[in-house]
Amino acid sequence: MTAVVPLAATAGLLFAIGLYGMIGRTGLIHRLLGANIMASAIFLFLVVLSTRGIEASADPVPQAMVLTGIVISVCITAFALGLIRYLRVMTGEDELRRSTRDADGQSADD
Amino acid sequence: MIPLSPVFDVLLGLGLLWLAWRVVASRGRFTAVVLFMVFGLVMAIAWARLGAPDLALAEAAISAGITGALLLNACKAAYADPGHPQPGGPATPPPSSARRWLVYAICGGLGTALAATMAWLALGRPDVAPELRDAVSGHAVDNPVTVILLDLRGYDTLLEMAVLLMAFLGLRILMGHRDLAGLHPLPEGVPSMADSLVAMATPILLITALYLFWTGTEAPGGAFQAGALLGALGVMYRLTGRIEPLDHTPAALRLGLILGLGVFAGFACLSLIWSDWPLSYPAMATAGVALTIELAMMISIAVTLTLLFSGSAGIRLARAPVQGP
Amino acid sequence: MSISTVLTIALVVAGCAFFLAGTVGLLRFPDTHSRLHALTKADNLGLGFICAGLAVHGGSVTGALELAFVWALAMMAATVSAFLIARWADWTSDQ
Amino acid sequence: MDSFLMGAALFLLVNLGVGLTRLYRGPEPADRVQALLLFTTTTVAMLLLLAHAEGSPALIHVALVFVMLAAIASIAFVQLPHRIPEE
Amino acid sequence: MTDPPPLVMAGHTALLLGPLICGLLVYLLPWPRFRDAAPIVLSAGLLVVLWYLSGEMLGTGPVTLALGGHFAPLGIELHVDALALAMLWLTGLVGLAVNVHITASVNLTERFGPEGFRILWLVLWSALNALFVAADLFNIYVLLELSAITAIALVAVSRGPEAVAAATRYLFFALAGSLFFLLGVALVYAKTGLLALRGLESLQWHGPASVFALGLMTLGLAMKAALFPVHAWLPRAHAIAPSAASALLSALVAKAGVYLVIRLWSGPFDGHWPEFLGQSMAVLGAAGIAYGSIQAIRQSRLKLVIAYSTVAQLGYLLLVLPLASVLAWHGVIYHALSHGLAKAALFLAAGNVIFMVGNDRLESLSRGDHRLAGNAMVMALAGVSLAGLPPSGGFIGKWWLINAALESGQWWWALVVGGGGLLTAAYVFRVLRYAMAEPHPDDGRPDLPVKRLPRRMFWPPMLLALGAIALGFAGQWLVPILALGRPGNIAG
Repeated sequence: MTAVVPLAATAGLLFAIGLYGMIGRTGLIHRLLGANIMASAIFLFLVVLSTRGIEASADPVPQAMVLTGIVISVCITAFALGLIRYLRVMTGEDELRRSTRDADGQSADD
Repeated sequence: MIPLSPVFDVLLGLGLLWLAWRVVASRGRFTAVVLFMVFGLVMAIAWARLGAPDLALAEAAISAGITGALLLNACKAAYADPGHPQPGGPATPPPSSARRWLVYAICGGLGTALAATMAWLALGRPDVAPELRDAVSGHAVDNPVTVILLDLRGYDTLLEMAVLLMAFLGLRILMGHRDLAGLHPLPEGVPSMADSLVAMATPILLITALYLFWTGTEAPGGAFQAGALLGALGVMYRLTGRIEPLDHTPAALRLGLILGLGVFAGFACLSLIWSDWPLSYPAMATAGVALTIELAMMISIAVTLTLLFSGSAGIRLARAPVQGP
Repeated sequence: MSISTVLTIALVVAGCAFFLAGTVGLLRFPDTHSRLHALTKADNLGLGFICAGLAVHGGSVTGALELAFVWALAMMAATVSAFLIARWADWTSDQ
Repeated sequence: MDSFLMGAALFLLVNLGVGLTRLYRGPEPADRVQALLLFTTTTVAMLLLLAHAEGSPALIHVALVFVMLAAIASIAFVQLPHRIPEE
Repeated sequence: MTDPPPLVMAGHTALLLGPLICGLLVYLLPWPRFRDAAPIVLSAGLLVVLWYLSGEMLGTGPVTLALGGHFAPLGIELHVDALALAMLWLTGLVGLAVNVHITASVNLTERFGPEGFRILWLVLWSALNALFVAADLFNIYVLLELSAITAIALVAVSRGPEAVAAATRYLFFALAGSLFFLLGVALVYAKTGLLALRGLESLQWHGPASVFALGLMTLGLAMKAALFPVHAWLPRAHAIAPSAASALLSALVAKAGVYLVIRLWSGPFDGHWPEFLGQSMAVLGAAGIAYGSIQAIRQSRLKLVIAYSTVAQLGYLLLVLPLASVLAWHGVIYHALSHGLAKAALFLAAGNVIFMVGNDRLESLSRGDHRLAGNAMVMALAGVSLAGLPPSGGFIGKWWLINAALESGQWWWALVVGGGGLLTAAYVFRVLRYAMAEPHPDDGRPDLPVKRLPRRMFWPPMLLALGAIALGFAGQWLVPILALGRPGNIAG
């Protein structure tokens, strides 16, 4: 199949773009979207690996891995959005402070 | 004449890259989210081009049905929730230019290295192991991806069901924060037109989901795609107010949440009776057992995804659907 | 070249033309409302023509029914979406 | 014939790429969502074309799923508050 | 390959799925008594199972199991050797202690707290057991995600903005970590078409791709384990989590990441990395020891001291990479075990302090109240093992590491171990000084009454701390077990 080289290279660059979103931005939604793009990049690479020309059937293992990965990433995304939302309600901020002072909160077993 | 498909693939790749760049570089949250939804669409085309219809189905159901709605909902929450700002000075200062350049350098270097490595590795990818081919082609279940998911790598799938459940329980723990009780995204003023669309879509979605579930053993489809589609139906119901949030989880929902994981884990233990290994299928009834597990997983996936979107401890059907203006 | 081939090509080309029109409308029309107007008509007509062309190409009745189903659903979804978005946009411009 | 269908899909892809500028430029949130709707329809058409060009009927189901779930985005969108601060 | 006896298989199934199924039952049937008793019964049962499996393994050597009967390259394999067995024991012991401790400690007024805590922890337990025996790269990825999401949720059991912020920070680190790991896995699969560690070990595929993949996976695991340069999330998350959860996170979850680094470097990737990479990993470990210890000395809150101590103590484990000898291998297993026991004891004891006094500021320790004395004893015992003073498990571990460093002529690592021990002693004795100090006579603070500590909260950390000490006496007796299944690069 012809799609192999361009899409594999795309996957590599996509990962870097997602990484930029994750470490270069401060807004948590942007960072989360960056992580999702990184995940998509890996999935794209895995699916490129599974292709085997027209006549032979594809390698099912990467496809199964990607299916598992998609479900896991939607779970993490949902959980992360919940955390981001509660963080916003509690602190009024959409980003994590880069402060170095000690965490002053109490743990739950007080 | 230049053959068309390489051109298509190159354009597809460039489109993906441009979209991804706009997603991470856009200023506004809402723009980023909408662009990310388009990214999901184009990703589905990529799966279709790469001969992975199973994944295209899952991507369609999850990105259009679940992730998109979740992200839009997060935007809404960000605009609607008042937030109680904490004293303690401004948030993070803008990053210094040295730090910015460092980030560019890391991403650029890694991207170049990865793109080269991946293209090189993809060209020389090894053949599928012959024993794997035999195991898949001689299996009672016809769809190779389903064989991997349910039998050969069934343990991963079991754990993935656990991840689903844990995502919900994690949210549930957050909801337990008493001081924030009642923080549910409530739909407001849903027009009757949307409601009638949902009413019409319900039977179609149900039939499609069951069809995907049923053909999953021999053709693309299966518990994940069907469950995600049903979860998307739940999202629609929640959006139009046909489902109301509850602040506790009724027993039936608890059962629905753990059904897939419970049946899978129970099967793993039971299989020690007829075999030396956990998670091995009885020789006579492989297809039947696989279908039972898939059914349980489909129900759990649908229930969990709906609850994850709803962001509440429980849900119930509204007595009278909301009729807006 | 058989008649069905010619028909398919004609229909698919027509469909593509409508999509092109939709995109041009999206880019060139001045305000949200006229864009909405242009869009919902153009792209669903385009999808309809492509479905018709593919139905001729496939040549099977079930395949054609499936395509018709896709088209009908798309029409429904587009109608409702356009209505909702127009109302939402109205609200914004009223304020 | 297959390459003709492929060509049509390619045309739609280019079309989509051009339309992206509207999505990026906005200015109204409604414009962005409209563009999203147009892209959904375009994607559906491309999937149908690819299904016939590559002889993979399962892709028609993918198109069907997209069509069925297209309304979710707009229903979720119209529940956003009417003032979006950052745009 | 000979099949193991059915009972061994059943035992491993119980380890992998028992906690998970118990968690599901607790979720389905949330009666308080069942909720409290079931995990304790389960952990006692699993310790019996572990005893049996250890005995079997002494006879048969390391075991390779295949889930569903599909050996590599078809399916998912599990591999149990001495290192895995040690970690399983650690998980079982810490698990038992935590299960007893939480019957009294997790806040009962929360609506979902007690129940949710148990389910999350039980599933986390299953995931950890599975991680320690995992021998398949993608399986490890799924388990990493499962353990991360449960661990983050456990941090979020605590209330307040700081807890949510700590959990969010943890989430983003864990997310990045698992993505890097998965990327490495994808590269390995692209190069070899294999996911099973056993298959990779027997394959010759040295080259830049394998080093690249190893680097990405190590980076990912380092983020999960909070190894030195990417440790930023750990202190806050571990300090803010409920103390029972902190015990689990520090003693087990963070360690699982380092465990996997060692597994990969010494197993399938042995011989792929040039010598200097091993040295530089150990340099990072040493930097972690220095940084974590110095930060621990500077903190004013007990749980932060213990959390920074985790950053430091994990660094020792990386020393096995350049040393690569039998003695170092044993030392690392020993260090992992005794650190796990001592750290869990310390966190549970810190939880007891919070329970009794209401906060964990170091000054609060010097109340001069006899009710704090028993708890101070626990901290002293655990601290002795942590600092590597004889006679304790920590001492043996560090002693073997120093000897291994001297034997191989890399004396600088012996200096690192010794210096790290001194720094540890510094922060341990700083804490103990507060605990032993007489309260200042004209200390203006109104002394709130110190709550009485239930026995269910006192004995678990006490026994863990005693266990960490007792390990010091069991060294010679455990050596035959430690010798089972050393990786290839550790010469016999």
